[in-house]
Amino acid sequence: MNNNWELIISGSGGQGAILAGIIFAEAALADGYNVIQTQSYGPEARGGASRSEVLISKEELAYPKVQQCNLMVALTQESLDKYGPLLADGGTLIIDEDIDASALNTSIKVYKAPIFTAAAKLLRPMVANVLVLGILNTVSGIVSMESLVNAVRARVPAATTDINLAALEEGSKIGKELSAKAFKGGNI
Amino acid sequence: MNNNWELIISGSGGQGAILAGIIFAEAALADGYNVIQTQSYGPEARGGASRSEVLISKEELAYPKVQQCNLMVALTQESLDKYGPLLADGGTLIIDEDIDASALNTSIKVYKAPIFTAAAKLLRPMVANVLVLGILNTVSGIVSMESLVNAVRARVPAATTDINLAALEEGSKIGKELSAKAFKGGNI
Amino acid sequence: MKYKDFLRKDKMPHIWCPGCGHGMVLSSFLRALAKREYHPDKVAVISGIGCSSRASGYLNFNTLHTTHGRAIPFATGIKMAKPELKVVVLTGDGDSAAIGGNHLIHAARRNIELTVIVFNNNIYGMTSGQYSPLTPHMRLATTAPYGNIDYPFDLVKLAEGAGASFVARGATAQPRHLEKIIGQGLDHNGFSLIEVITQCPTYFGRKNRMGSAVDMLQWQRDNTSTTGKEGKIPLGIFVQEERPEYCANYHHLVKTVAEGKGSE
Amino acid sequence: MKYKDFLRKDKMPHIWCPGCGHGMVLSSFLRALAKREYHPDKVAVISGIGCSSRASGYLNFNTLHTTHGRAIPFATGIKMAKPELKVVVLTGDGDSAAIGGNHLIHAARRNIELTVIVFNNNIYGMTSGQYSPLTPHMRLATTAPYGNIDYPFDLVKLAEGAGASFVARGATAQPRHLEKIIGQGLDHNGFSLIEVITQCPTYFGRKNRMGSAVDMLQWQRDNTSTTGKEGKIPLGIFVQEERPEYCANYHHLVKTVAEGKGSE
Amino acid sequence: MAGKFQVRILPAYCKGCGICVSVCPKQVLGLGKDKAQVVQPDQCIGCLNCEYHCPDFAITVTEGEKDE
Amino acid sequence: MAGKFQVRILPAYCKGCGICVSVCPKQVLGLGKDKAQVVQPDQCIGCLNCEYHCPDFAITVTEGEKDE
Amino acid sequence: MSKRLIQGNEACVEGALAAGARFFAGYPITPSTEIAELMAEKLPALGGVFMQMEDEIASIAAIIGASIAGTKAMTATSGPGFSLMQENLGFAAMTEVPIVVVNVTRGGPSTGTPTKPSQGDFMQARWGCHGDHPIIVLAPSSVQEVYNLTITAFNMSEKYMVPVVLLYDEVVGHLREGVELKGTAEIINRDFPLVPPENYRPYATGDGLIPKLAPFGSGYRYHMSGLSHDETGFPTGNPATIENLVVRLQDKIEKNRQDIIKYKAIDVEDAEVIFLAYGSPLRSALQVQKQARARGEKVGLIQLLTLWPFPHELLTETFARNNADFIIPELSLGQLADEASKSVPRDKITRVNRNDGALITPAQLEQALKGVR
Amino acid sequence: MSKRLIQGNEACVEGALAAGARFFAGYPITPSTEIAELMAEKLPALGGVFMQMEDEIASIAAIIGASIAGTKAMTATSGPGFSLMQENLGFAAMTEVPIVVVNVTRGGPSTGTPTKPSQGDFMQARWGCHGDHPIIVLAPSSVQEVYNLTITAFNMSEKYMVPVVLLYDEVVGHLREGVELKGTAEIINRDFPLVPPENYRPYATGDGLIPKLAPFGSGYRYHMSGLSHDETGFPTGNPATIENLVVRLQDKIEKNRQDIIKYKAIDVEDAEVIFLAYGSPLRSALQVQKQARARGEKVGLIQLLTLWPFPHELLTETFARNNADFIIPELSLGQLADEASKSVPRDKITRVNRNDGALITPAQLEQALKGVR
Ligand SMILES: Cc1ncc(C[n+]2csc(CCOP(=O)(O)OP(=O)(O)O)c2C)c(N)n1
Ligand SMILES: Cc1ncc(C[n+]2csc(CCOP(=O)(O)OP(=O)(O)O)c2C)c(N)n1
Ligand code: SF4
Ligand code: SF4
Ligand code: SF4
Ligand code: SF4
Ligand code: SF4
Ligand code: SF4
Ligand SMILES: [Mg+2]
Ligand SMILES: [Mg+2]
Repeated sequence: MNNNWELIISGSGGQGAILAGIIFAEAALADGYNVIQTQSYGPEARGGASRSEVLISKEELAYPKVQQCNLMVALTQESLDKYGPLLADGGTLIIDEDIDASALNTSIKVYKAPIFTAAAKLLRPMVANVLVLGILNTVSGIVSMESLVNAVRARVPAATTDINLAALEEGSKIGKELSAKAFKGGNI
Repeated sequence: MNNNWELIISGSGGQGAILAGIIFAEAALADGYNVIQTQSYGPEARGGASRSEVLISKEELAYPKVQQCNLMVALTQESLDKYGPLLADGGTLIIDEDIDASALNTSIKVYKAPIFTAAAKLLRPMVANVLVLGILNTVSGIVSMESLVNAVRARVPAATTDINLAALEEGSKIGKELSAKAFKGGNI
Repeated sequence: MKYKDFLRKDKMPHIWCPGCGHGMVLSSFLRALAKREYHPDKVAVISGIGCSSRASGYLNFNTLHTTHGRAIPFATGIKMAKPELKVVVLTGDGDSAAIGGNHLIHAARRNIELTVIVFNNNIYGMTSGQYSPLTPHMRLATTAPYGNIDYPFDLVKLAEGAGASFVARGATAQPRHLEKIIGQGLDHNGFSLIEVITQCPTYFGRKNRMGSAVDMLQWQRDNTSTTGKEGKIPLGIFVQEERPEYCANYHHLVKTVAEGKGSE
Repeated sequence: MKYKDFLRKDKMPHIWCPGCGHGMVLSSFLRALAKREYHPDKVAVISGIGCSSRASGYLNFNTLHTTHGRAIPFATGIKMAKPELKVVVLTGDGDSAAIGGNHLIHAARRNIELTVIVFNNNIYGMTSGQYSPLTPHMRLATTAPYGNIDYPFDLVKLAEGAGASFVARGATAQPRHLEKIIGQGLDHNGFSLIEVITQCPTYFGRKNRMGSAVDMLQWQRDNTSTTGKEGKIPLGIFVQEERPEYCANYHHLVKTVAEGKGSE
Repeated sequence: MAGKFQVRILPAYCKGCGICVSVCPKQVLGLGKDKAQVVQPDQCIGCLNCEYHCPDFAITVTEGEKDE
Repeated sequence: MAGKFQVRILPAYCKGCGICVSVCPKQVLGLGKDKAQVVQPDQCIGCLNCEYHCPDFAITVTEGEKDE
Repeated sequence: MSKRLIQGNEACVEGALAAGARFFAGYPITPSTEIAELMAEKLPALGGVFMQMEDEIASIAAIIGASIAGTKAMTATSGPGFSLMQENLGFAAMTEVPIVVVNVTRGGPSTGTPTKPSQGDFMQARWGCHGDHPIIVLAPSSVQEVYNLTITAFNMSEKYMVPVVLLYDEVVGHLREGVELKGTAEIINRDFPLVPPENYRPYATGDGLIPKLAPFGSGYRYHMSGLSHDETGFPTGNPATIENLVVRLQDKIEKNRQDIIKYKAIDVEDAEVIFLAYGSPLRSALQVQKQARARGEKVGLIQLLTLWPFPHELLTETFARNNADFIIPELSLGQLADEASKSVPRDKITRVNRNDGALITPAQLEQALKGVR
Repeated sequence: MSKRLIQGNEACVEGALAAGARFFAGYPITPSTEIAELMAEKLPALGGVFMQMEDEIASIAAIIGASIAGTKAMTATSGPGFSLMQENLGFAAMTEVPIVVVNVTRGGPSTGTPTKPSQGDFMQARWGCHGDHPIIVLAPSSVQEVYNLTITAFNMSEKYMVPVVLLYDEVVGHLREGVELKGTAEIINRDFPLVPPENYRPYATGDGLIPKLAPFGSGYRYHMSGLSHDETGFPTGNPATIENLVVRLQDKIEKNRQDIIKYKAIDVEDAEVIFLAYGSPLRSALQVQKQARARGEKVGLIQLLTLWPFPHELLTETFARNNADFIIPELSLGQLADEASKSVPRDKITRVNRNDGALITPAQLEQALKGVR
């Protein structure tokens, strides 16, 4: 993988995909990357699949939208079905274990994680978006944990900081396990 | 005098100079001339001197304003002072007998007529504007009396038709006398 | 025809959020209309811009979705050109009372026969929750993060002050009552304004911690009264006056002129 | 200072027609102002477009002659930016109630401290005599050659319906009464509207055969009443209510936020 | 045994707001996963509250047996 | 003999509308050619009607003799 | 047929009525007010509607409404009011509702000099409203042309289902000339749909570019919206549909330039100097051009009757052929000359501008002509 | 200094506050609304004023009023609202009151496609209001530029006493990038009169072209009017005075083109193909230009930061020197390309237009580049 990430985080309306994108972009910015974050507006913003795009690069960025997506998080089947085809060959995908990614090109590295079960364990299903950032960052290794923690602190409502940080940690743990499995060539 | 008349009729706000211009233009139109009538709009329209311009020609007319005024009626001293200088050498001026035209170029033919006295005699001073048309037409001989009568009929309020026609006739009479005097080289 | 037959089925389901009261206003309106004998070809529904103003698109009449705030003068043109049409304006509190306030009061003054139904959710829904001229004092909105210091119009009083000959207020929590007053507005030979209190759970409700749509309807029940109870928002018909209608006045003028009887 | 000292003498005489009531409104306003202790530097007079709106040019204050109908929002900006200024809006019936109607009702609703004096001559004077929203039914105007089929606003009721906290009506035929109510409007801590019945002999008077300015003033005396006589146009103060003023509300909000007490 | 009234909910229209459930005097309706459902069809008294309140035109209450 | 009140009319401002004449209770004022004039100065009672009604700021009524 | 002596604004009313206009809504403003006043006088007798609205925004909204209901409708205004109409002018362009908007121009900017002529709204007439939008702008210079072009404005508006702006300055609006009010003018009415209501898609233009919009109340029930819409008139988010719409709106005008662009070319073939003008400056140019020819000078004149779409092909060809100098007199800082500079090199254009409320005189143009020769 | 990740609209607010803006009046409209919302949140803490008005007409009126009272003031809107503001924008231009108007552009015409970007208001920003009027229009393409140019907008507005429009499309308004909010930016405040109140003539500009307008309430009592006025601010009918005013309003911008016109030229010297762009299409052009250079192709780029006054001298000179082909990508039917055609021959311009709500992609521009080479 080079130094240019083109990331799409997608999910359904209330799942916080957009916020997740912003947090990740902010962490990357703090780590000295150039970043651009965009999201889809439009009638579809009211319900339906929502999408956050993040470009991360050591180079100057110009065109602000994903051209060759090489990193994707999809929180629902619907959003994977819709945006999955944008993932380039050899890209990385992170999805919930319940989601079916069999339609995708086999060159894509798929990480299946118990995102919602783990979030539910934390008693706040709505932290799934931050939890998945933990996974994302561990498997991709793009940003420093410190920057990610700071970004979470800065962007989530004050009352939910602790629970979100817990989610981030849980996500990182899951991410490490997945990476380890992947390294061992196991079924991820 | 050629076939191109550039006429200015001026007076104070309520004297009907503009209507007089319209009537004269309409008569000329009926006689087959090309005509343009314009008037000055502007803050000065509320009180102060008002001005009606009429261009009359057998040729096509283009520029709609007086360029070389060769015919002028001024109903007040103020309007003469203001517009008199526009009268070209050799032009014709019709004014009330009380008005002082001594400042003008001597090449100008000045007809002084008892306009307001005559109008007052008709018991309607406001017909001075039509009365002066009678003078104007007799001394200039531009339009037919028939057309002028029709134009007066068409443009003055129905209730005032008779008195206006009387004024027109009175004006013509005065005009004839003046022409006669002028012909005889008398002091007009 | 049954009221649902007036819907453009191929456009359904509508875009409104779950629990949005706008659909309830629309359904009361259609029921009121269904009871009357208008041929759908003879009904024109005009709206401005806003969530509420999207209503026109779902109705199988002659429908016109105009610019923000301007539905009433568009409707005025249609009505004057074709007085035989029943012309209804569906509009929001922002559309009618903010940018469109002037047109509202002038139509009321003229007493032109338009039935204007204001979907009052106390907020600009379409643009995501800014306060409107009908947002109560000190309520929260995205442009009033510290509470709205404006005072709202009482739309009923405003319309009355402007000279409207029919003014009523209903609420989505009272669909039968609402249907009734809309019906009377439709029957009125003159300008009629029906303000409808409706809920925007997505913005007004969420910002002001009013709970779900169900809770917001309960709030309506607790805070409105059709019987004039002290301290409650009154619902009902507040003005209902017969006076010459504008198109009729114009028609009369045309006749007078034709007969040569006009003053000069 | 004497009231005439507020005039810009070098701009006098003013452009208004002989007998035009606008000068009478202006003179009553200046007398009311002279009785109070405003420093001319602290008075701003804003007007729109119209014969009446030319008034601002004759006054030796901070004066602003804006666009047609928009004096009130311009004045709102000035007032909010410099609340210490006494901001007065001089406007016509067309300027304030036709094109500017929306701004009028919204300023009333907000209760922002502006003194709005409407020179109501029932006509558009500046553009030579078209009917206005305050031209009575069936009166003549250049655009109503057969009589005006519109119904006029009752500006007092409209302002009241919009939530104005001070509403009054005077007439040029009653300059002392007029001065008094304008004065009370100036003293009012909130939005105040003073409608002044005034005469346009040149257009409204002539078109409607009302005679000279002197006759038109007599008409006013015959048809208005400061004591509420049946069948007469009532003059006086109709609303006078203390409620929090908008700038004050805003100032309070700023303080709250500064102290970190604002709701989130 | 079906009751006298037939309550139909169009799932394609229903957005699961729960309003119908809250206004039914007889607990005929319940909220399933994202959609309203008829849970006690027999209890319906045909008051039409649900249909009149539904913002989404999703409910039709008719008189008579299902089989008709 | 001048009266107690002094009525001054500024001809440059006066437009001759006649309003002052019509509101003066004492016939102090009259209309000349296009302008108002003080015709009976002694009669003035200083009621200020004329000044308050003049649309053109043309009248000033002051107390005291002319000569002061 | 005998000529009548009428004002420009009166000719506009006569033209509109001859074209079939039966609805006028407006708000008074100098120097257009006579149009409203005459409409108020004349429409009732014809069973038409005159309305004075609360402002210009309502005025244009009302005429769009009336046109949607099938009545030919017009409003008239001047600069400040024209500015206020822009949003709804765009709505008419987008929904393809034929209307005619008259702008009798006066000195700007802002309230400016209301009683004097100007041509400062030349660019605004094309570009005053947001978004790429189609529009036609016609510009008469004489009272007869006001009459004729008002009829043309309605015809083009109905033919192309587009708002048409009639732009003329205060002098043209207020001068009186003899006019022939021919009752014989060709009148075009918008097409009525041929398909039955069940199959009706209002914006389906088939091979053509022009929709057939049935009047409201005529049995065709459909939806109109200022949102980007598809052939059925309903809002769409589909990119291709949106692109097609925006492009078609442009094409229906651009592909009909031949028909829409009207001008008069006088003595242009061999001209070494060409006046390019419209409105009252055209009249001065006309006089000077005639006099110059009489003197034997190779001077020509192009009078624009259609301002927008702008006749670039004409200028380009003319320049390519003649390599002439252009003199462009304008009552503005040079908006027309700027536009012309897309087709004629800037250094071949002599600008004669005047912004003081007075007319450009023949003397000024003689001067300019001397400067060029 | 560390960068903050913020949206374009947020950067606009930050820039305005940094420039000293303490007054915002607006009316919500997509895609500009975040500006109002953030102003509502931030201004009270700074003692500034946020007002939501009844419409856009009132919004711009209120900010002009506030500016007359001496407070730097701004409003933000999008196409439909921008159309409604035109009349009062002209008033600010005429009375020379500094204000900043942000237009975050969306798909038109009319209500169009509110949530998607477009550049269809390019011409309107210059010519939307009636009468010849001065105006400056700036166009950022990145979040950092939004911040910087918002400050520049206020500075130019105060320096030249003119309304400044900040024009950027929805994508620029909503994307998030790292931005340096430098506290060090130079801030320009309008000049205060030097003469004592007795001698004050607000529009007497002496040798310069810019009036010194004292804030209302500061002890200088004077009159402002949208009517044509003289140096004292009072209405005039004097032709020479009117001419001088209109011409001075133009000159104060035209004679300062050097200072006002900002752009970036990248690799233009030897370029055989030059991209000319602003706003989001600029970003695609930037990527393609860089890639082309990397491939050794002689491709350059001109990014416009100032749209109006339009940099014709730059284009003319560049073209004269390079005889290059120009590729002009736009989210419109070609308004920029049309304007550029005054300085670059039409056949040397390749247009890349898109009106469907989507962005012009680098791939599209690569294609266009291939077409030219
Ligand atoms: C001229 C103009 N200004 C602003 C907008 C943006 N806008 C669209 S809808 C809306 C408010 C809608 O509020 P309301 O009428 O109450 O309808 P709701 O969405 O609440 O039903 C606004 C401000 C616009 N489309 N046009
Ligand atoms: C936008 C706009 N529309 C119309 C006008 C023309 N206009 C100027 S003043 C006026 C009416 C003035 O009437 P009113 O406010 O009653 O003042 P009056 O002259 O009667 O005192 C009109 C319509 C304008 N200047 N601007
Ligand atoms: S945002 Fe509010 S008003 Fe709009 S559809 Fe949703 S609930 Fe209804
Ligand atoms: S036209 Fe009427 S309102 Fe205007 S100055 Fe004359 S009398 Fe007064
Ligand atoms: S009220 Fe309607 S939309 Fe809501 S849950 Fe019941 S059926 Fe569904
Ligand atoms: S009709 Fe009444 S009882 Fe039956 S389901 Fe609906 S609300 Fe319940
Ligand atoms: S009231 Fe004033 S203007 Fe009128 S006549 Fe008397 S002094 Fe003159
Ligand atoms: S003050 Fe009274 S009495 Fe004296 S002149 Fe004036 S109106 Fe007459
Ligand atoms: Mg609302
Ligand atoms: Mg008036």
